[in-house]
Amino acid sequence: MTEKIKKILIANRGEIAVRIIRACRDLGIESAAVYSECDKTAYHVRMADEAYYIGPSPSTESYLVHERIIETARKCKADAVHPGYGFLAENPSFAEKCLEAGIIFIGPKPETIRLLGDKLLARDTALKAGLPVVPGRDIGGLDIASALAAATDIGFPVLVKAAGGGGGKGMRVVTSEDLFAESLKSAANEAASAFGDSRVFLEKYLPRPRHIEIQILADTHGNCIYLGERECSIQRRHQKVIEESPSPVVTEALREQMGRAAVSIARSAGYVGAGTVEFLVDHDLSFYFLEVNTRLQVEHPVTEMVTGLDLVKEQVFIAEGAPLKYIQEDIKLLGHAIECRIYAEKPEEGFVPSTGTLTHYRIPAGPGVRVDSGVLLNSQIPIFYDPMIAKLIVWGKDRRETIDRTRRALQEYRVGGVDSTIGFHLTIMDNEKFIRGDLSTRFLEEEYPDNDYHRLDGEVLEKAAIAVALDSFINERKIILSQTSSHNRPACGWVTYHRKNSLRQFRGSR
Amino acid sequence: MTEKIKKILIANRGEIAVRIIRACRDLGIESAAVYSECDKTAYHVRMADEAYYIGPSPSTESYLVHERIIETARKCKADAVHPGYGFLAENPSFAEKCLEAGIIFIGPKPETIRLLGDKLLARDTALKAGLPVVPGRDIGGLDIASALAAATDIGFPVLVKAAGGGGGKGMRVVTSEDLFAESLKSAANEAASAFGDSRVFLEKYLPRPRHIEIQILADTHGNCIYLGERECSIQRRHQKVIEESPSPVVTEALREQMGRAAVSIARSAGYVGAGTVEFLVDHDLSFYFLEVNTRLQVEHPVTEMVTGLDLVKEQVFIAEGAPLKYIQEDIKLLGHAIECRIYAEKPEEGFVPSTGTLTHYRIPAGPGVRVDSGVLLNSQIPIFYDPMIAKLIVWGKDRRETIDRTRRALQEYRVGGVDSTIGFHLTIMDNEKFIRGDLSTRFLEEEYPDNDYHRLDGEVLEKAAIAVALDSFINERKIILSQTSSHNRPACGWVTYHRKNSLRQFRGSR
Amino acid sequence: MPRYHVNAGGKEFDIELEYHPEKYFVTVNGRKVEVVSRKLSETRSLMFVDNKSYEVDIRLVGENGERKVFMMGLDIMATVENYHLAQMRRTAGLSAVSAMETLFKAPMPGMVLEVKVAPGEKVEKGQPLLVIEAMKMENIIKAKAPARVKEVFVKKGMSVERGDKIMEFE
Amino acid sequence: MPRYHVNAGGKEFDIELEYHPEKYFVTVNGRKVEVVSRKLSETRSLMFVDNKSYEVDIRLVGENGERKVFMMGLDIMATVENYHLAQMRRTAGLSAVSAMETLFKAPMPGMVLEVKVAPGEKVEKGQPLLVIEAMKMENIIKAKAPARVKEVFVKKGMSVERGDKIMEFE
Repeated sequence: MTEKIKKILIANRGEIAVRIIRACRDLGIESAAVYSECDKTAYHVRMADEAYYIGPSPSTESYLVHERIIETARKCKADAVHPGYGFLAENPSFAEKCLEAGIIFIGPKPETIRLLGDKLLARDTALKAGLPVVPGRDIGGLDIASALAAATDIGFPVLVKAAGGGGGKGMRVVTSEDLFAESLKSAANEAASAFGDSRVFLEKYLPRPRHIEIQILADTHGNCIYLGERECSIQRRHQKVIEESPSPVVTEALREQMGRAAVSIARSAGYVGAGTVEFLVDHDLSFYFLEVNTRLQVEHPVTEMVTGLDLVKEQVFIAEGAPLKYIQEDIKLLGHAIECRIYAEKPEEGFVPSTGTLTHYRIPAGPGVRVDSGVLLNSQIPIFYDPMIAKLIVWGKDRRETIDRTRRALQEYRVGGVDSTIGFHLTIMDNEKFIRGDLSTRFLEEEYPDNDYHRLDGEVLEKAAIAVALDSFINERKIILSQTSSHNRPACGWVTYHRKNSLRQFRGSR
Repeated sequence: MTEKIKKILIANRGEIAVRIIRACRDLGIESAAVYSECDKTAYHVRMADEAYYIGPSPSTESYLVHERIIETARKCKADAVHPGYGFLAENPSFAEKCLEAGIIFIGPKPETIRLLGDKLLARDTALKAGLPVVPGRDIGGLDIASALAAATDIGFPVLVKAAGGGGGKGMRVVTSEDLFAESLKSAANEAASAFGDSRVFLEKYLPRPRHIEIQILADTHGNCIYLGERECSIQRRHQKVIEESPSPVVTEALREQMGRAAVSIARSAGYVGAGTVEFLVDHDLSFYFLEVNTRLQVEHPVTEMVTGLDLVKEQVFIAEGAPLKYIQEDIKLLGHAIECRIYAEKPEEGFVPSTGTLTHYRIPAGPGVRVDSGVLLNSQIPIFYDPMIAKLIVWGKDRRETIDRTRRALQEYRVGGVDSTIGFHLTIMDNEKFIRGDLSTRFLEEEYPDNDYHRLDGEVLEKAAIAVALDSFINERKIILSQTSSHNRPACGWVTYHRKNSLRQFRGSR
Repeated sequence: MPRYHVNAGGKEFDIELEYHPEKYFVTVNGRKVEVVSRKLSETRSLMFVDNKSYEVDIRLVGENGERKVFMMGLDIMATVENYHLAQMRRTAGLSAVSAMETLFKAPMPGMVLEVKVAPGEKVEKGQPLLVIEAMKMENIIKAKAPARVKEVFVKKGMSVERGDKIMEFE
Repeated sequence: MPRYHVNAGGKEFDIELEYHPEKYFVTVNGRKVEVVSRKLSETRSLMFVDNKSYEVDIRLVGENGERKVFMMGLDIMATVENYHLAQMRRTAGLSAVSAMETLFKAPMPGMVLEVKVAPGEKVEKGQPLLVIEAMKMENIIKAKAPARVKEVFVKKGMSVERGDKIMEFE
């Protein structure tokens, strides 16, 4: 039944491509990368065993072109395609085309992707599987008056959401009746342009929910287990920036409840592979189904750190048709893990992206520190893709030790040439509410309403000021510097040292 | 009883100084580094909160000068000194001087260091504590004929060992009677010059033992626990190069037996702090006491990876007078860890050291990989100290996964400007006997009698040959290169991309 | 002795340097400290202030002499001027910072999706000025301070590179 | 078309290059492959051989044109010559490698503790030549091949830097 995969083509770039290549290495599987024009010497291209050019820099002309990728997989005789996350990871027709070409698509079946990718169908599936969902209404086919009636029925504030996709696009919080019609229209327009699907639906707006999700693994033999939860409440623009496992509020009992709910919807949907069932958790710890991500998540490493599993390897075993090696009772969460997504962005200006060349790059290391980088020294952060630099994942015995180690690792991180979110993460690691674990998806907007993340104390500013004054002085007097720099050069060779010493002795003896 | 330490002076350099600084950071304790002439911009100096110059490059004029270090500790108001390993770590009179100056020495009491530092007294202590020791004889005061009689009594081959210190110095394997007198003399001479102590003793020579050691923690309240074992059989010149935990041969029962033996000698010696009890283990799994290292070991991270503890933090808690937070039953070994010591050495030439500037340096990362580095890009490897570049520590669910990940990490490692032992470690990770766990302290000399570590296959050599030919061609035709390099520069900006595209469209429309 | 007026992260410092071989005595807002600085690379140095160790990266950004200092994981913007010139400028009632920010440049490369203000218009701090699409995201660029728009150099659909002129304030 | 004789890690390769924009066709010992090479830095490049990806670091070591290639975690020593010159040299019965190794230089800096051979002496492969102390360790330097010592440039107690002349063979 199981057939060993010998070569995997990775239909992605950046850190997730590197991550998958590492798993291939560990498994003795050959890896083939694909790359666009501006990724010619990118990290994933250097890391892979083989690499193939697939087109110009914009992803619509390279990483998103189904045919180029399948053609390349055929050409290099790959047995399987791993889509990573983003790009083609949740595209059912790409998955279909892989299967038609006789190539394993590492992910769920196309029909599962299609079913769960439609937020309305996913909501129905959840309801049928007995999961609690946020009160809401499908307003497809309703005129504006009936839709408004439905919204009033749910009660304002109400959330307008796109049926065709996520990531905050086509989503509007409507606080009152008079704004409803306009919000509905603009959400539908945005949804149409983002997903080619203008359908929207209504959901009750929870004011301060936590985002907590369950990682699952399901094999082709009907086995399905959950690997604990991840709390991903720290978000900006509906995108996660800090994730952790376990959640500070999830008890053993709640974990089992949510875990069983996740397994139940996975079974209903005929799920195969690694997947994530996302929930909103209210302040009373009641939880509501949100959606299913039918792929590896960005934040999968925090689960790896506390379970000891390698999720990419597990994906490959499942794709090979092997039964899961673990039953639910084998899964124990040990310690605590936090992930900080390091982006090339300016947090103080509302996280606008920053592009350029990494003229300085040094990753932190030491106890508990894992870095999944998508870049190297001198790498470009191109404008065409997600501006993520790396993921910093830190493990500790408990949440407190993990936060302390994360702070230390962030202080060791060096990024030069582009702006980064390192200082932002440092601010969060010192935030009292964060340290207490008092989180919600509105954490950032509540705590930092003006994007005022840069809380510099006078001590640091004084040192910066001294450094700048010195730098000016040295630049004004380059000649003095070139004289002193010879003093500063350490004498690290024997002969130099002995010569200096004999000179000293000689002088001394006069 | 317990008093919080606020500042620690680290009387060391390189990776262990960086390691200790990281623990200080995590604990919120200030760290003060010391540095010699050639370490003016070294990694540990950059990492520490404060740094103090203590003298010229040779360690006898800087890192080994008791007075300079204690004076510096006083000047910067450090509460405690951490000696790391090497240098002053096992020097009882330095420990005494710290205590006299009112500074906490992070390590055992001076009398414990003195007792266990003398191999003969340590052997007696072990015997009294009921530990099995290798059959042997103290030959102090004996004439040569009586010493020979003692050797014959033990049976050749016999091992001559220095009483005053370790590290392979003053040690001789004597295979037959007629070589005995000369070996005895040369061992005593070497011991005298290395340790200022010419005393030697005899031990039965075990032909193929394993080196397995037990990590212990003992507090000031009489609590003492063991943290499992480390196997360190892969040695060159009696120096460990690869260590792992757990040992492939140690069963739960043997671990408990050896662990109890280690705790028993620690109690007899009034041990306080982190320490290691070393054993030789014979092919029938009988074990013999070897010595006690009264300090943090180089290889302590493998224990940290499988227990989840931070040993440096535990040392600090013990030094503060706190009772251990764990009892023996709390200690569980999870998964497997391997450490590779990356040295600036040429393995093929008998591990001769290599010095110079690290013109290229990139550490591996990703799942399971921890790097404790003593250097950075552009760091010097000075002649004056141990040529260690870094320790690569890798964790996996089991030994097989750990070896696979170690191989992957070694392949990612980039060291330029000096020679390194990366290729050597890769060779070992592919060695069938190593993979089977069939180890002994003679592993390297048996498997690679001519230091023939560099087993290059034709595939790799062919690629190297192509690269060299290309490089020659390009260098001969610099002009051609400078033309093509503009082709190679990726177009990663919007405007560039749009211009190129409009050009393309323009051309296309003609 | 050289004396500088430094603005770091919005805070003002009066800094006087006294140069000795291998070290400086630095008086910061009246307090004296001992400083050693060792060059690590073109932009980086290892600085000791009273033996406290700091790895500092300083880069010139833009054309107005503004510096970006990266230290302790933080980006800090700074300007530096000769102290006496700064005093004169102050007496004349001019601000170094405002002089610098009349010309607004693209903070990132991308495509202009929308221009939300016109020449002559008064804008408040935080008011959206334009929308740039970059990295698949719409980025709303907001005013950093109240000002009046003098000129707008871009329009909808234009591609801009980082540093391209966007608009001028007065 | 340029043709080279390369010795890499002791193995001989006959390599012919055919240059095209952005790529090469390379014939190695009679087998043709497609190669793309992209410069990463002064010494490093990213090389694709039939789309297989290799990060390669090449440095000149010593004065005899010997190269150290670092790839896939391994150090590989290599020499390269014009193919036709190499052929001529071979016909004349000369070895590139032996010509290179008559002058023996210090493999590391340190202090000479002992010189174990004298001029005129014949040495076997593996025979100890001298002992150098470096990094607190005694390092015994052994002969790489049988030879006769022509001259010794160092004596006991001398400090040497890496690359200093130690002895000459014939």
